[in-house]
Amino acid sequence: MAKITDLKEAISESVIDGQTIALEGFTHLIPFAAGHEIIRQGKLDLTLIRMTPDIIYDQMIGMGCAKKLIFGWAGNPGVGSLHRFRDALENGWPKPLEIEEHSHAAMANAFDAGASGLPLAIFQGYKGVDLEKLNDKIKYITCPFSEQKLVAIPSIRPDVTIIHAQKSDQKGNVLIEGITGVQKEAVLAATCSIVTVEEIVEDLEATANSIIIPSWALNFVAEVPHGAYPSYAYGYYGRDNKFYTNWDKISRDREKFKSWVDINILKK
Amino acid sequence: MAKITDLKEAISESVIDGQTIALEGFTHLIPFAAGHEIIRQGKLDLTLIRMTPDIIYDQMIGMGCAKKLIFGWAGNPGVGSLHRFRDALENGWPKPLEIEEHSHAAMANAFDAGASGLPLAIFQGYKGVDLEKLNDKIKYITCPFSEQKLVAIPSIRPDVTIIHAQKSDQKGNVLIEGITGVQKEAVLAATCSIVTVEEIVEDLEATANSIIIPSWALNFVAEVPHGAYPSYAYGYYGRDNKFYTNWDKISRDREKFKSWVDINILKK
Amino acid sequence: MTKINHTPDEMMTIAAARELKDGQICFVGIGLPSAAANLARLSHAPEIVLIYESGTLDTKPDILPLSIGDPELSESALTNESVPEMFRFWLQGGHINLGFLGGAQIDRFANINSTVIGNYSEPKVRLPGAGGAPEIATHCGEIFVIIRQSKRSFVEKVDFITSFGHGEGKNHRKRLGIDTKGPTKIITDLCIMEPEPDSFELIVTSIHSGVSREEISQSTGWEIRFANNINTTKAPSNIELGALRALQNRSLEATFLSKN
Amino acid sequence: MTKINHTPDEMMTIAAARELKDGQICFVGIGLPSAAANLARLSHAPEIVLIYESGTLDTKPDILPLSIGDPELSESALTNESVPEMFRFWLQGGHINLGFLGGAQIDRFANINSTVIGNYSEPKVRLPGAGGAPEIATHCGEIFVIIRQSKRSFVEKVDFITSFGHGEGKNHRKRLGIDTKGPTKIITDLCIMEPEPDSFELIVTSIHSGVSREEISQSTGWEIRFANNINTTKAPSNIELGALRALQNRSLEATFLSKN
Repeated sequence: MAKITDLKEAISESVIDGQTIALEGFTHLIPFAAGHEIIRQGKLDLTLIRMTPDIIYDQMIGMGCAKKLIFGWAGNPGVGSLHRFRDALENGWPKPLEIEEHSHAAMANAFDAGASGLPLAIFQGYKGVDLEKLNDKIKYITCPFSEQKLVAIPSIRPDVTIIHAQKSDQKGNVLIEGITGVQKEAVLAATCSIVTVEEIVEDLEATANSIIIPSWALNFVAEVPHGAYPSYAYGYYGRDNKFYTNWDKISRDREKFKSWVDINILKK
Repeated sequence: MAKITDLKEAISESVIDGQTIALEGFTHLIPFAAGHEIIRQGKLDLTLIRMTPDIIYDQMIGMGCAKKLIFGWAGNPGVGSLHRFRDALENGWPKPLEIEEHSHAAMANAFDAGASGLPLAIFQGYKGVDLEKLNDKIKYITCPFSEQKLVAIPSIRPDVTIIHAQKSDQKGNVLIEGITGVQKEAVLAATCSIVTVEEIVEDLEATANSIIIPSWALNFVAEVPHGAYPSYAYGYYGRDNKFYTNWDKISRDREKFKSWVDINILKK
Repeated sequence: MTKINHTPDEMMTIAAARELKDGQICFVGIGLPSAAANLARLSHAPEIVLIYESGTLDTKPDILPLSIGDPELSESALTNESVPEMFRFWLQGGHINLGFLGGAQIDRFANINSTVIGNYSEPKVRLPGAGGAPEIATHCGEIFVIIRQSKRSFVEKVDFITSFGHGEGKNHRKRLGIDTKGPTKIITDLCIMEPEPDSFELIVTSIHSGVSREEISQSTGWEIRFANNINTTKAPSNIELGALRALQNRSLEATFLSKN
Repeated sequence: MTKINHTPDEMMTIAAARELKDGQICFVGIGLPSAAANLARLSHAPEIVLIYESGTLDTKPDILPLSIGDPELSESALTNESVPEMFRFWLQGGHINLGFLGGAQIDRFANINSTVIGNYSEPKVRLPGAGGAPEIATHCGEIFVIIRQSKRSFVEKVDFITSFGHGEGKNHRKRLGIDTKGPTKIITDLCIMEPEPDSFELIVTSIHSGVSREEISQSTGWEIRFANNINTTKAPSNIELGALRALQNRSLEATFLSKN
């Protein structure tokens, strides 16, 4: 059964320096508040996993939480670069960042395999591309029936997965709606999981096939209204595209970035 | 785009003697009406695939449509044996029936792999059991990362998959609700697919994550109210458990069975 | 002693229900396991989580379903998932504490046959087959088996291993790389058996009230042994019996007297 | 001739939109592909099916999304699926006719780089990376590329092959066991290129109205060749321009002037 608690406690009881952590949410329901709490608690040496790192990982990388990033597409969607990510990679600021790079198909399959208790995922992909030569996690198996060669990659098994969702009931059963990305898979693949929700309700008002992660498959649930902002929560609030666009300016400059974090994360 | 037509045409344009056919529906939404139409059209030499053959395959086997059955659990759920299946297997009546037997986990994974365009499925299973020695479709691969041995089975790729669903819109987009079994996977794994629906509506009244199979992934949609009876359609009618219980008596005796089919299928 | 006012099947179901603990995550099959699990849920284990293979997650039926996917299961579930998800995420993913199995035959090392009596290619009796059982038997934390006891069902060696129990005993599960416990309790209409530590041979650990050792020996196809510290399974209380009968009556009514 | 009243970007987007056929199943990326695909849907191809990587199936946005998973996409979709399903069932399953790709560099055999300028381990410019592109490039029936043309973007050899086009030309795709067509049209702000039969080298097949051969040659990092039967891409009509500008204006308004 999930423990229903506040965000501060959920993070401090789960996240340990040096762990492998996934904050998932594919453009939607990105757990910004939880990422900010990790920054506030000064966690270090994390291996961060995310299909699309987005602004939240730009902030965590810029604040020195990460030693490694495992990802598929590191950009500010529709806007441009993640400048803190690039500064870490290109200039080692504030510290060097190791990367492990995959395609999205690879990561989606690897999360799914992790959730399924499998040590590897197989799929058809990476044909003819350079990533295949650089990433030694990309291997092959041969289908014993068709003799086809298929890509094999290790499943993803984070120490902690954190996601944001619309609501939970009093028991901690969590309902997710809209674009769900790999959130469910990321939670089920993890050793420990935290879900922040917009609200804890009496009745989830779910339909027969609603996407619900049961309380007994979770570790912590914390009510954090607006916890996905500036990303969005379907049914609650929209995406602040203006913020995403402004982030480009804020993040280009180290000092501007630090003072933004100071005001908007550390002093909150 | 799916062609919206009647059941008779959907079957006669799709199902050819000798093909491999899956009628799916896991206890719920079993496409009985479609199975009956196959019987009426006198299709022969079919290889029938189904996780749980249930009464519909008992009827098709008893009427001699099948030369082979690929399955996981062949019983009348909660009642007992499928007598027509047993008569075919034990006595070759009305004709001998070849079988290929799997566990449910194997079949679910094989349908999923078929839908995913993969030649095989891998999973952890079949440990220590006799089925593993009898079914030569069960092979192994070794995970190149963990050195674990995993079961490999060929994906299921039916020539035709038939399912029943609650509703379709005018374009042929199909909505399924309640217990959905492997229906979506079975449709996507097939070369040709037919969906019978309770009704064709103006608006599916779907939610953000409703289970919808788009029209362009289907071949035929036919409106067949009560098409899952005596199985059930969530939101439309309940399961006729009495019929399931009575089937035991009807199906035990060859003559009783034939006269039941004559009245209830052939003359309909 | 009061006179016996329960059937052996009732004793079996109630004995099985008592073994279930609140909060457990259970993978439940149709028939006896379903009756025991729901009896537990409606009495001492209200927070037990019941999962059926049809994809109904955390379901709370008010009546016993006839099939594994009756509307009652679907409608009272927390949610309904696809069958591939059920097997991949929940079962293979290792979230289930306890699986319930039944069968036609069980042997001294708790291997189960639900496939065929006689030879596979020329069956004397063809049974339904494996269904979910082979993977339930290896992926759940532990397994309870509910099965009526007789010389025909409790055999020295099953005709066909549908679900692996303890194989040939000792560390056979470990040798196959299976890290779950397998069958830990066999609950019959006469007694409760458990695998003996080390040998993993089934021995009787609790005899149902009113049943004799002779009855058990004569209903077992091998020379069954009894634990040193043997218990007596308490007869069902009136409350237990009342709850079970009420559940069964309303299930029968709903299933066969409804107008559908 | 009338005077030019459109920008090169508008010409590119409209030229790309014209290539789309009604009823096609398209996998669409953000930016230029999304603008072209939605322009087509809102004009001559109302039944085109648009799929975005975020899991939004058959989506009908009224404004152009900024990200691949904006609310507008999610709310106007037939349904929203998980990302693993998107990649496994729809893309790898072979349901997509046409994929759209962009990139920072493209070479004479239509290989695309969106990963890095310079050396991978010591990048001059680190770009976002692969995302869905490598598998979109091989699983979709065919690929259209939309990219602004310059000597920096059209290079003899890309610094990094993020998505495989025609490799080193000829039957390179076949040799790798890829049975889809790969890039069939490259739509730029100057012209349309297509792989030449047999060699699979990109050649110019249509020059946008008002553009000269010299301009194209000077904006290409290799000695670009022109097809024998070369077309002129018609300038955008007022209707086309009006539709595109209306779409872009209401998108800008919704994205940046809304109060959220």
